[in-house]
Amino acid sequence: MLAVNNLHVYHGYLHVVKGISFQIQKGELLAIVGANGAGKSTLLGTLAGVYKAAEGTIELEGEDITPATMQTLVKKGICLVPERRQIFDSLSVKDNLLLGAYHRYRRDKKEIPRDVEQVLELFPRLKQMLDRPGGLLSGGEQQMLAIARGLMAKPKLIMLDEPSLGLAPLIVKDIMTILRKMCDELETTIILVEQNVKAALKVADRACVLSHGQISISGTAQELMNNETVQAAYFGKKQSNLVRESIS
Amino acid sequence: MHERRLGTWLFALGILLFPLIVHSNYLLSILIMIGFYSLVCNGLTMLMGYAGQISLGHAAFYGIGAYTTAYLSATHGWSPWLSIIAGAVISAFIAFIVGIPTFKLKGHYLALATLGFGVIVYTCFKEFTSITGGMNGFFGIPSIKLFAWEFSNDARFYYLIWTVVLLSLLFSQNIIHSRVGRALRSIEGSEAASDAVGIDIMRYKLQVFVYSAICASIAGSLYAHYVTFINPQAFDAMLSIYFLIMVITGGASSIWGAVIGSSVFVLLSELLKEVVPLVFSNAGGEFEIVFFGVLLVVMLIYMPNGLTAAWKKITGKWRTSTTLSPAAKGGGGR
Amino acid sequence: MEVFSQFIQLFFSGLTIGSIYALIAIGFVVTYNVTGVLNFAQGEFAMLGALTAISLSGAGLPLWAAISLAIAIVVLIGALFEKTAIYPARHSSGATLIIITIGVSFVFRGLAIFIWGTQPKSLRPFTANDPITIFQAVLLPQNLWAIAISLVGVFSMGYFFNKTYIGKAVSACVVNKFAARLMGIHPEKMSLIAISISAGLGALAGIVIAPISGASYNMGMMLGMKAFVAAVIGGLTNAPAAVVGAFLLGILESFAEGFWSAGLKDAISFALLLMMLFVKPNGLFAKATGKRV
Amino acid sequence: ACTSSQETSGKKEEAGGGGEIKIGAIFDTSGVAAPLGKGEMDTVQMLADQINEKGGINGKKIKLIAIDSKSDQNQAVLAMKKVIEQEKVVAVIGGTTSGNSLAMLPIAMKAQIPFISAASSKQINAPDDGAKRDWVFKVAQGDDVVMPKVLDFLTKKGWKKIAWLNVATSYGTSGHAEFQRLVKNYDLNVVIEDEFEATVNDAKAMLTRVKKENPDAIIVWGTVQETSVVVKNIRELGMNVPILGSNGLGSKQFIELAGDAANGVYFPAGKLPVIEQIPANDAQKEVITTYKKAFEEKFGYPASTFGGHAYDGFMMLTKAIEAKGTDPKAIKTFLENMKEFVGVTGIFKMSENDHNGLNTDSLVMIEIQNGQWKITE
Amino acid sequence: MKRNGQVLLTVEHITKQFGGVVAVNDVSFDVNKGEILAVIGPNGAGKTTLFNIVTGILAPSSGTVRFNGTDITGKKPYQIAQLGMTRTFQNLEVFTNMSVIENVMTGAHRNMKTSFLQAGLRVPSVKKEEKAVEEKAMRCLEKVGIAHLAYERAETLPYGNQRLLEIARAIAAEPALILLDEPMAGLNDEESRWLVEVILQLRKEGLTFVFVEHDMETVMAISDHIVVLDNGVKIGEGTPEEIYRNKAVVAAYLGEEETVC
Ligand SMILES: Nc1ncnc2c1ncn2[C@@H]1O[C@H](COP(=O)(O)OP(=O)(O)OP(=O)(O)O)[C@@H](O)[C@H]1O
Ligand SMILES: Nc1ncnc2c1ncn2[C@@H]1O[C@H](COP(=O)(O)OP(=O)(O)OP(=O)(O)O)[C@@H](O)[C@H]1O
Ligand SMILES: CC(C)C[C@H](N)C(=O)O
Ligand SMILES: [Mg+2]
Ligand SMILES: [Mg+2]
Repeated sequence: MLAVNNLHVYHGYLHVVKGISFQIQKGELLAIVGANGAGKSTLLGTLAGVYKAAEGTIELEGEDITPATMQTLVKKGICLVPERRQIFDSLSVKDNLLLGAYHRYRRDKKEIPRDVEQVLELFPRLKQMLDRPGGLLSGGEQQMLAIARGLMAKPKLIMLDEPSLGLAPLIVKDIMTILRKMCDELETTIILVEQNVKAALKVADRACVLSHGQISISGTAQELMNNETVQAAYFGKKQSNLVRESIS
Repeated sequence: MHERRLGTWLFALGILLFPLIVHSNYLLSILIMIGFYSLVCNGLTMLMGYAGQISLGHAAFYGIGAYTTAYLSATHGWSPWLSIIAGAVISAFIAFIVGIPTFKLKGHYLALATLGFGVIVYTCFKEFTSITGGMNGFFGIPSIKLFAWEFSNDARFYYLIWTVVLLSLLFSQNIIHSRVGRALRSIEGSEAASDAVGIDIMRYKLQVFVYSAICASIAGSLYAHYVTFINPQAFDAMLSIYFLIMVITGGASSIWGAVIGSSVFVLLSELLKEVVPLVFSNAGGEFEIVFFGVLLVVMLIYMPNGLTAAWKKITGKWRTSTTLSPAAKGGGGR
Repeated sequence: MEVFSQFIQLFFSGLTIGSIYALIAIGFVVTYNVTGVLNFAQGEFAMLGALTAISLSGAGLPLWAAISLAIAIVVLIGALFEKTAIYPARHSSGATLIIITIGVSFVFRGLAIFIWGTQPKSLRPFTANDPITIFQAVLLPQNLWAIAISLVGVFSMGYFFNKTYIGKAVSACVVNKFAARLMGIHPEKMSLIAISISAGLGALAGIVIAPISGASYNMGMMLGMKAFVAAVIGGLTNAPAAVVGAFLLGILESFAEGFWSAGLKDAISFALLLMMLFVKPNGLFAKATGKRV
Repeated sequence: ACTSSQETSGKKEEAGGGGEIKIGAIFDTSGVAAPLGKGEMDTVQMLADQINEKGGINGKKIKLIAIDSKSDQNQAVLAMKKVIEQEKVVAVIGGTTSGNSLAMLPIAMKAQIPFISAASSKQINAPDDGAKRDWVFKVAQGDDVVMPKVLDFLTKKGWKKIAWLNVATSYGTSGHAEFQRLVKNYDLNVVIEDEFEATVNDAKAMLTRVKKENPDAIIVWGTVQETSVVVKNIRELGMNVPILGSNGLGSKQFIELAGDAANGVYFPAGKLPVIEQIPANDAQKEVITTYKKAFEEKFGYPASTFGGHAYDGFMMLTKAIEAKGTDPKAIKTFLENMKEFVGVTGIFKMSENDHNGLNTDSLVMIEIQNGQWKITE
Repeated sequence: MKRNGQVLLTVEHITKQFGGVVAVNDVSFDVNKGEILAVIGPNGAGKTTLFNIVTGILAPSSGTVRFNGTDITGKKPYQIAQLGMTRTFQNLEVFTNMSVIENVMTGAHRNMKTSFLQAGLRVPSVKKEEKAVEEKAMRCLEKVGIAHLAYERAETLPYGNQRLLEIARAIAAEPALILLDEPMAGLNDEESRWLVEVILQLRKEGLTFVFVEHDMETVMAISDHIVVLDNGVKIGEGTPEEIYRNKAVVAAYLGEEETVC
């Protein structure tokens, strides 16, 4: 469905993405993990049209979409749930959700209210605060809203940038389940960037590790889970000589 | 010696030498005008660029300074020096009183409140005719004397105003590179965080507002003694907006922006008077306004952070507005 | 009885003045709401609209045609303004943008002198203009036009921004431009549309005033300033509140002038407004802003 | 700094050089006072061109240093400095508004350059504090000349209860000051005094108070635009009292703006607006007719009394230069001793103590009837 | 439940309402000197709101907060900070218009004396003070491990380093108590491990911490005492072990089969 070929991206003079290639099938969930500053957000941003690729191509269902703007990509069914939430602070939660469906508003005017209901089923907490300005929500609530808004777009391809940030463990689990369901039931394609590697690998079909702008390891989620390097880097206990024994 | 001090001294030297090289009184009078504006903008830059608080009412303090000194020196025969100081004290006091409720407001409300303050003061100049002479204006303001030395010609006045400007620039610079300056900038960076490290935001806003009012007041007083005639029209809301233009075109993030902005503003309008008729013979003032507007817009489109920022970018000297360079510190990093 | 009729008269006067401020203030809010730009050239659109309409009707066009054509022309000017001055500077800070609009207002004013000269001009009233007397206070049909048009303006803008989907999309642009793009909204397009519409509203305002107070190249400055005040009182993002602000300002001015003195009216009305603001520092029509830490 | 300055004569300079006379002209051709200043500036430029076409004064061309002071005091001061210090003009004509004239004149005094102001305030040439103004001349009728005309007219008509309204500019307030000073000598009862902004849109609020006082006549002291609004509002409120305007209404624009409401407005003015009605034997008839015709042909808009002020100032100046050369002191002395100069504004009789030289004879009272100016006495 | 030690912060019956929403409902607890106390709970439980009340950004609808023996309810944030309590923010509030070290020097504001006039005239004491503060700031940066970035512009730092910078700024004030709102959010494992070490080291030096965190590994690993909020109500309090056994907490927050570590 999506094919990325030898992608290079710069921030000014900083070479951030250095020749990345990968493919995703329809209905697949790809997890991308990697250290801070590895270029994960930049990669997602480029796929969504936020940044321009200096080199390489991105193909969506056979069509080259490399130079497209954010807006055309949204129309084509690509949706990004970005870093730092980026909700509309002074608009109500409901309006935030409605605007998530902006690109298909003219087409599906009738369905949108129903979709709002459906999305809210996934985040019952938001139901009680539909009229509250988004900016007044708690950090985690805002994160839920950002994800919910992304879902409102009913995209073919949804990319989530650290969706678990600031969310309570229970919710993280729920979200992961929902994502899995979307792949299985709606055939949505998903790219998931996560610091919470364990949770991400649990639901992903395939995964890759990004380091210094290049894919260093890739394979099925299971393979990565068993990979020693990954285990060492990401499943290490929070241990140090100072940390005392923890319970459990 | 800090690099920044070097710049200041060079600047001072330039100021000192200028009248010895150029003898035109007209050019001096332009530089004197620039001096008045630089003094106002110096305070205003501290307020806007460093503390991030907008003011659309500084023409009021400029006017208060002018009228106070005019009234005390012309009507009551005070020494101009004393009356200028009195003007500064009154302005400071008014700034303090007005600032207390005003700085509870934020953003556009603050802009509105300062605009309103300017309008109210302007109305007072206009209506309290027994003191100000109303719209007819106030004339017969004496010129300033230092012992037997009268600041009556342009060259002498030039040195007077630029000495004051330099001193105030130095003062501002010292402020910026101190705990007070950091506190001011932190307000612009994040009020919540400056609050959280124990900075009394209100107090610093007030202090810098009072300081900027004093600068404007002294500039206004000197202006009054220079032109010897004042009229409320010279202190209306438009002047406050001109100050704003100067600060922004100069670049609010540097104290030099004040000088550069005022220079550009004054020189540009003077230059257009020369150049526009060469291009369009028989053109009236309307063309100057058009050109001025166009240049202003173009300049800001290409240099959105003002001339000083653009200059720093060009010369590659842009370091942040910070005071401390690693070099000066002998390499603090590891 | 006399006091009562004076009261009514002052009220009518306030409404008239208020409606003039209101029409320009709506344009101010529409621009701000979509682009985040405080457009200090908004008053100049009124000037351009009024003078264009006067010229056109002077050239023999029927009034309604002159008015529509003038509005259309000013809309185009607005679009041009957006393309050449606002769009290229869209990444600049708010203060810089303000100064840019002030620069543009200089340009408009200069060009207006060039085209129309400095002499004031007037337009004939939209309809027969015989005073209507209510409790010995008079009201002119042209004033009613001004009030009616501003009310229509409020309701349509209020409806547009708060009730329509597209209105929400438009306001989303200024709240968070990046997120708006992520949703597939084109902030640049919206900005163009919003500024053009504001220009049209401004032109309409100018045309409505022209029969009341005449029109000249420098009328825009004062109107823009008052509209700014009205818009800020209303909180800048809320068109109906801006209109309430405009009427409040108009009525304050009118009563200050009627009961004290015309010379002091600006000072008095400002003093009262500031007093209100000091009591309610978050604006008279405070809405939750969506900011917290 | 030595770029060549604006050359308005439109003719190429004499190759030999040495033959030009620099005169400063500083008027407000933009800003609030532009409706007055534009005509003033156009007039002096026209006159300079005319003279230069005829070969200049004593063979020397006039070089006009024309600067728009933009209705701004600072601009005016800088412009004055510029023409005197840098361009070294022999004399300056200008100062559209009283405020600007007052701001500029100290510079002329210090530099000892004759300055001819086109504004009206009495403070310009004869300040209340008695300060000296020996280098300053004034060519518009001062308030002290105009106001008696108005007050006499009121007395003659027998209107006793008077309401006074003036625009809040230097022009309006200096008129007010003069009114207050003189009205004591008349048997008049001033029931209300107030002022309004130059930007007024609706003055009904203020006028409700006037209406309550029920005056016999209302004086509205302002220039064209704001006065038209106030006059319209007076009529709209159903007050059918006589209205007296100022000498700032001498322009057709007023009738156009105020429409029907202009009918029945009286105002004092120079003779220019009603020159057709002035008998042919009037000494000013020819001067005014010629000026008016030339101006209107050249610029395509009606000549005004304000342009007339500029005309008088400029002509006096050229006369002085013609007679005495370019020495400022000589020019000043010549102007001071100008015993009779027939101008557009009036017949000037200058002296050392009177740098205005006009009296009430230069004014006529005009009534607007059916949109036309009619002399009335 | 009984803890030993000297009480530093007391929260008593704090309630906060926003219109109809009760964000914090009658919450009380103590913080002892030298302790690390974690506040946990589901999203929207009221943790950040509680922090905002303690630090004076919000006024509580009812209840009192006592710090070091003084009642600080209703005091302004800067007054509270001057008493020795600083904080970091969930959504980062670094001074983006300054360099890293200036951020930290600003943190030391409360212990400096220079007045406006003194600063403007640059009297000798100012110079001395500036120098001392700069050195102190550098030490703070060293403590959190970003001294090499001292002269960078703060806004160019990666997310994780900005969090460390906020902590450095908070300790530069030499406070008695620091409140951290989700300090680990957005940090990778390595960085959060480093941060844990930093916190433990500082505690050794006598600082007291209250922090909010969703990363249960960290919470369980370093906190001495935990307070659990849900829907504004305190539903549990105790040592990590106690909390882990608390049924209500597990149901509301941790999830049944979740295994920590
Ligand atoms: N707009 C930008 N301008 C300049 N540099 C940038 C910009 N955005 C990111 N960078 C730099 O590019 C590099 C990669 O950043 P990116 O945000 O893609 O990393 P990431 O893998 O998403 O990290 P994180 O886990 O912190 O979100 C970093 O070094 C960052 O500092
Ligand atoms: N100013 C406000 N107006 C209205 N509601 C508010 C306001 N501030 C917070 N709330 C609500 O109060 C509740 C508590 O918010 P708070 O930010 O304290 O939660 P939190 O525990 O920090 O959550 P998270 O873990 O998601 O950060 C939330 O439901 C939030 O929406
Ligand atoms: C009527 C005019 C003579 C007014 C004059 N220009 C002034 O402002 O003083
Ligand atoms: Mg990222
Ligand atoms: Mg929180």
